[in-house]
Amino acid sequence: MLASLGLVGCSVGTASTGTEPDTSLTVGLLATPGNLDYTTTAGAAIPQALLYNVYEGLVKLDNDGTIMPLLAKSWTVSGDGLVYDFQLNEGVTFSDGSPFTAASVKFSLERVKDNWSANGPAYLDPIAQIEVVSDSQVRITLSKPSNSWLFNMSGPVGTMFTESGIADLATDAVGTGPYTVSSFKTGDSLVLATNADYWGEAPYMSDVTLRYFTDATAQTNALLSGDISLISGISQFQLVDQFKSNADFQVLEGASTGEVTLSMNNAGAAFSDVRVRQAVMYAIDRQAVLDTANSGYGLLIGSMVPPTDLWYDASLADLYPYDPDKAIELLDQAGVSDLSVAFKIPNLPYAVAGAQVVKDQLDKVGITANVTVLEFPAVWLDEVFANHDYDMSLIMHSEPRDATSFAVPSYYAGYDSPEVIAKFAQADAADAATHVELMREATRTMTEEAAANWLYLQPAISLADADLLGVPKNTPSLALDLSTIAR
Amino acid sequence: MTAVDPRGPAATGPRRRPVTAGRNGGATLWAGLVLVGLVVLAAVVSVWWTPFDPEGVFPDSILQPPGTAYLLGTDSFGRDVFSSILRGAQIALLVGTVAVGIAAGLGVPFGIVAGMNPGRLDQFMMRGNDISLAFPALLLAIIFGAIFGAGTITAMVALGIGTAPAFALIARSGTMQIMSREYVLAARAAGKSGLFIGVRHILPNISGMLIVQASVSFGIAVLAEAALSYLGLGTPPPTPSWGRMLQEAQGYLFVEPLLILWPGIAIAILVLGFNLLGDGLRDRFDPRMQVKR
Amino acid sequence: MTPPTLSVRDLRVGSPFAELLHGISFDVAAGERVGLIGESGSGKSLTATSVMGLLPETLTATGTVRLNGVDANLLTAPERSLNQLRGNTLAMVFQEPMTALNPLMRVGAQVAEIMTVHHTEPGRRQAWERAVTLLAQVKLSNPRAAAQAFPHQLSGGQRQRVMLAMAMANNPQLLLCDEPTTALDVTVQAEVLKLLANLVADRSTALLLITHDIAVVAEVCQRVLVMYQGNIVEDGPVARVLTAPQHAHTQKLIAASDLSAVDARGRLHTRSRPVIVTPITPAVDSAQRTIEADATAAPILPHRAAHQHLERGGPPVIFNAVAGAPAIRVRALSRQYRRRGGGGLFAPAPVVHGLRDVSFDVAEGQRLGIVGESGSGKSTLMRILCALDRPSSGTVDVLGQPIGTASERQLRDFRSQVQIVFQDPMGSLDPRMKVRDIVAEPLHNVNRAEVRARVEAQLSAVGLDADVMGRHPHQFSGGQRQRISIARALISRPRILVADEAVSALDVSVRAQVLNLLADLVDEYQLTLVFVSHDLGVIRHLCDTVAVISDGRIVEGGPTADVLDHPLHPYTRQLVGAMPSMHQLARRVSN
Amino acid sequence: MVLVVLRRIGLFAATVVVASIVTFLMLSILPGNAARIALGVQATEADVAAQTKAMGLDRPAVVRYLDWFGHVLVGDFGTSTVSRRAIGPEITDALGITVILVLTSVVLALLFAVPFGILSAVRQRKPDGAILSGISQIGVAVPGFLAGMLLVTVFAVTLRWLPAGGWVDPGDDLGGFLQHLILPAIALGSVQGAVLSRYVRSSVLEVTREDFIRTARAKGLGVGRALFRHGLRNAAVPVMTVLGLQIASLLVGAVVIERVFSLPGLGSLLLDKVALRDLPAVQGIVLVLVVFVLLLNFLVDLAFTVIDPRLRSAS
Repeated sequence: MLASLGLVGCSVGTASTGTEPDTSLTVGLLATPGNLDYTTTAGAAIPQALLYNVYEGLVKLDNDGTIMPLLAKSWTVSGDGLVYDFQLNEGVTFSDGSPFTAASVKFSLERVKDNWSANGPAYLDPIAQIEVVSDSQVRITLSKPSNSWLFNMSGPVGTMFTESGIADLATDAVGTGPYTVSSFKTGDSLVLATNADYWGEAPYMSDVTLRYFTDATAQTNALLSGDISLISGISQFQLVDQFKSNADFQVLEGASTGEVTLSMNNAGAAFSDVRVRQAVMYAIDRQAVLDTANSGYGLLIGSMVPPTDLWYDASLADLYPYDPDKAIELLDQAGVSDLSVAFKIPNLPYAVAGAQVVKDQLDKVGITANVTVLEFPAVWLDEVFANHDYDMSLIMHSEPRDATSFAVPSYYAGYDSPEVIAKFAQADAADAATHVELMREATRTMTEEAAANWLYLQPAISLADADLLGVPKNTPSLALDLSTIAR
Repeated sequence: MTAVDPRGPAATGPRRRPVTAGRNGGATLWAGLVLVGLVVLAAVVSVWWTPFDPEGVFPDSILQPPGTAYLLGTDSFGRDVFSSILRGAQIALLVGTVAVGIAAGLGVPFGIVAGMNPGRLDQFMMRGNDISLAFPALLLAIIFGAIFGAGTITAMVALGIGTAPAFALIARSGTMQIMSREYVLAARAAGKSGLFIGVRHILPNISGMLIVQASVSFGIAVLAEAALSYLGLGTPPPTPSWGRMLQEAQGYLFVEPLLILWPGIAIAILVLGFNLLGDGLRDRFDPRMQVKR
Repeated sequence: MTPPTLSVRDLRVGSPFAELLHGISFDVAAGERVGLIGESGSGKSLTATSVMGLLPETLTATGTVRLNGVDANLLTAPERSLNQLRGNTLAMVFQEPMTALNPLMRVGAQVAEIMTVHHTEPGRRQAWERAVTLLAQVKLSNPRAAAQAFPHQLSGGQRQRVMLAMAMANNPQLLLCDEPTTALDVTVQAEVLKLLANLVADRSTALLLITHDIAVVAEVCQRVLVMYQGNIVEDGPVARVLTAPQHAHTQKLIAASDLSAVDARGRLHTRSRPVIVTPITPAVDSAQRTIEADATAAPILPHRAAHQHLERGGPPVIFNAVAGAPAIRVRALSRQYRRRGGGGLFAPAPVVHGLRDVSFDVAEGQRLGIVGESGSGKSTLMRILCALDRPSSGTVDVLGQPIGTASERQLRDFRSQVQIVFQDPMGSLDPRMKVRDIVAEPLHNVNRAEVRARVEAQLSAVGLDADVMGRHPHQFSGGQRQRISIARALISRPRILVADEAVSALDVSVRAQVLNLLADLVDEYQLTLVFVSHDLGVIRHLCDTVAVISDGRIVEGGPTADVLDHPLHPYTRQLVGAMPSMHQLARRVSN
Repeated sequence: MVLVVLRRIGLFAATVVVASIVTFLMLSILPGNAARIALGVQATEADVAAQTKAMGLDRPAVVRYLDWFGHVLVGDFGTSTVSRRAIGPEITDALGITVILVLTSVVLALLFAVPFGILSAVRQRKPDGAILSGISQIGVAVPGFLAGMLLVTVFAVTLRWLPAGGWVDPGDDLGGFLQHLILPAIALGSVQGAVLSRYVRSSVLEVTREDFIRTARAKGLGVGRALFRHGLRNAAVPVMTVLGLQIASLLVGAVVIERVFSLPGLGSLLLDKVALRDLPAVQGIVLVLVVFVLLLNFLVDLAFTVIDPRLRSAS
């Protein structure tokens, strides 16, 4: 055994020995994709690996959240905001060799309504008509103006497919992106290789292995031992500090779109009274939650809007200062005593940790939270999300710009405010400035009415070898854009 | 899960008994009793008293090092580790007791009935036992966790059912031995019912090996609970469980390495205690080790 | 004078808690055959294992053990030199042939090993060949096949022959045998002893033969040492010791061994004071009284069986046919077992240890002895009579009730009428129960106070004080336990008592006491007795009628004296021949 | 003889069928809707219903069982509802990893346990024997994943000698395969070794008290030689029982080590598939595990008949 240790001892890790630039990269990720088809499979794992890397849309979000051209070279919008004319890049081919043309756009987008069942096919509802003007020009007409539509086009639903490449989406991804999938082992790894015929600039990293971990400690151990070079989106922040003091590594703190939310069933008996919900707002010391459950990492936001959105309102974080006495007072006003609530949380580390703090603090204002840990996603989705059989939960909402969907009355939060719904609808159709204004107003109302207690914004922290450049810091979209990374 | 033989060392049959140093297992037995007693004491004391509340959250005292204020330091929630260890003894003993109780409660009657009815019934029952042996405790825990939700009760039940076949095997082989004893024939000749013979003659006479098996299974159950906690199938917070403390401490290995040590030591003490107890009892119950007079 | 082969001086063996051998000294001359006799716990096996240097680690020995031609004291000699002696100069045969051989190794290899270890044969091949020769010398019928066999394929007697072949392989100066035939059937025992005697005589090997059985010593040895509580109490020529024992213990031992010698009251000689059998207190419940009243009203006429030789293949014969209503009536009884696994390699496959077409009667008040060897079917018969096993075919009526097919519910009354006493005093009492509960077991629906009274009365009837009721079996000696067994069997006032080798496991002195007790109680209770044994002496003493059973059939039967004095069947003759009486022994050795 | 073999195979088959029914029934009451998990939080009830139908989950249980088991019998485990790939290869890949890991760890455990156990038995009454058995006692009492975590911390993170986890196929890169195998195999093997050494010790002690060892001593064999020539084969019988059971329970039991080292083994696959309610896959995995254990028991029995001639003549 000792002999074999000596034998293998020196060849581990990614340290390059020759003068050749090392263009292979191993990334450690947590959520493993079940398959390669995000048109029918939910979850962020597949878009994280494939979007912008294997699949591309007409537009993309850059790391700061700005909509940028991708397969569309440029576009114009009519004055009424209804007609979008896209000028497409030419000479683009899919990895199976078929050309990308305006017809591909029409095919891909029209496919969404009937064939997509996951990742928000409804986002494309505003589309009224798609016209192929020429091979490189496409005109999309909306039924009503929508500010969110183009943003959504930067996500999975905007993906361009070729008719010859959709036979087996679950196992065979055919896109126009800089990489192709060279191997995929469920639960273990997904290997990307550069697409030799890529229409754009070839990425620096020629071979990228995405390795999937189930355990955050195993993930950081792999980075420490040199098995991997990059962790995108660490989930347990107590693991971060050791890297800060280590010169071999860099720690990148960025913004995410993950609002960790203490949700209350607005439609249920316990929390139908706004004063009770507000009591919960005052009862929770969000800084303490952040400090204990999240090792102090994260940002107190107080609403469902991250700072990367233009309508972010920093003052909402202070709307409900920690004030247990006020909470007790509100409960008295509402005539509630001995409140006992079913606190059903998913079995995810941040939720389990956060719930303990929440429970402890609710205790202090006389609310008994009976914590049940539900298996996520299977049981939590059924019980809390679909059947609304809960009083309180704790979950991170990671989709970008998800405040709108939170306000839908049939959503699991049961928050029903006609005023907010109306404002969101108006905002989507309004001009840019009014859009921002209305969005800000609506989301402020949500916080005022305590639709939920948005505890904090999960930070997007990436850990990487010190020599790695261009690591995306923020996660404005679901995608992990590998094209900028170099060494 | 440390895949300890689900049947424990007693499984290899009543004739296969290890001998430990010390006459009649005296020293071993006492060492085991002392270690287990220590844990029981911790569990009992913690019912009324712990230095601090082991279930609260104390943002002001996060990750304190061991010292005079906090004997073993505090964890990431500011909880006193010593208090958690004390209270955790309750869960450890509870899991062990209930798991072993279920295993013995199911397995022993099953094994005795099979052993008392050689032939078709025995064959049939043993085949059933083979099938349940093929569903190890951890597999059951995973499936039960999915069906009933993870938690202490699920874990205990899964461990109990998973260990029951081992008890059945031991009880059966013991019963078959006792059934050939003449006092069982005498009881039958005296017109005693099967139930009477099972309860009054067989059970007391196989209790030695069952107790040995129980003490070994107890240790295994404690280890298994720790493993399940690691997989997120164990006792949910805030109830302190050693297994979960271990799992939580993992993230702080480089920040506060001692955190992983304390629950590790606690588990080792309890498991070691029960294993020693099992060895000691085995030697005591081994008729061939008894001094003939 | 040549020095003795073995010389033991002041040998003391002790555990950390007590001294077990108190400084014994003796010699064994070259070629001499010495018997070492004593009851269990007297220290005879310790003596042998001390000589071999194979004492358990917890025991320590002091004194000197010298072997002719070896300089060192064996007790202090280094392990290495002992290893060279053991199996070469010094060999030993153990009691239990079933476990003394390695079950996973071929017999031939195990015999050959002793020669390769001591390099007495140049190579493996030669050692194997010689092993085959040795197996032939110990009279195994097909030595080459036997060498290829695994131990479990041999019978007990065959295995003991293998052990002898192994022990004699290197022509040792001294052979130690620890109860070499105790585990064997009587007929086999005689053959093995004869073989042993011949082997040591041929090689002029000195023999130290340990046994509890005087007959064995008389058969083989020239000199006998008698041990008692860790001391040698008597040492002399066999003839002298048998005919004129000097030490009180030896006298008692020999007296008790002789089942043909009885005192004026027809009782066997025992070592301790005679047991006073207290009269039975009148039974309490009325049902019991009726039975007794009946019994006294109609005194049972002693039924005398005809002396029959039941030939195989002849017409079905009913042994001991009784006119009217016998206590037990068995007709065409057969019992087969489906036994997994094959039989021995040479023995006629003992696949079916059953009964074949057995028919007999037992009259009320009769004392029937059933004699046979292990596997003859006698235990099966006994179990069927007690409804602990069911016949494959045929009928069994006990006290007028057919029990072959009866349900447990129907047997309820039967259970109190027929009781059983087993062989093993250790195994027949539940170690976890108190004596009170053990004895009370056959009582049903009786209140606590009465149970107590009846248990107390029954215990005193078997000669035990009432204060034993709260104790557990392990606190009693073998003889006392057998008394407890008898008390349990009699507490329900049965009319039939079945005893299975009830005294075989007891030391001779205790055996006599228990036999006396049994005889007294059978009289007292007017019991019908079925006594199963391999020991003709016991049968002769206790039973008026005997049936000899072999291979599942009754081959001969009749009045005990007739059958044993004038055996008709060859098997019976063999049995009788293998079991000489004390008088015959004494006569034989003095010649 | 043929009949006996046929009977045993028949019995084995019947056991497998019963086990498959148990598996199916147990998993059919799993809460959570596979269709909803596949579609996620944005799906409508109509989507979920359509998906349920598409997955065939709306059929009666008996039909689903027969359909499933019928296909399993011809080697078709069906298609995963999640990965949409054939389940068979997924299981074989994962099983291969677990089996390699378990067998390696068992070999390591034996390499440690046999000499260690024998030594501590032979030197039972000496201080070094007590120390040896004390070490194995403590080894048994340490949770396996703790051992794994500490190994990673020392050898991967601190010393950087070996990778902290992951798996490389031996066909792809033998050196890498071995590197990735060492730590998990040691982590799994160390605890097993401690357990096994206690069994070895106790069964060696047991054997030393057998009469035939005394016979061997009486032949002039020294303690060591008697034990070696006559004791070990006999002592191997109970140890083999334990070994068989250990391997059986390790197939799932290795999941903890698989998690610590991020190995895509069978236990890990099971946990993932259970989380995703990929029922066909879960059923397949559980069935494979159960059959594997049954098969293992069968093989252990067979091994006994090879070792022990007494059992050979029984058939």
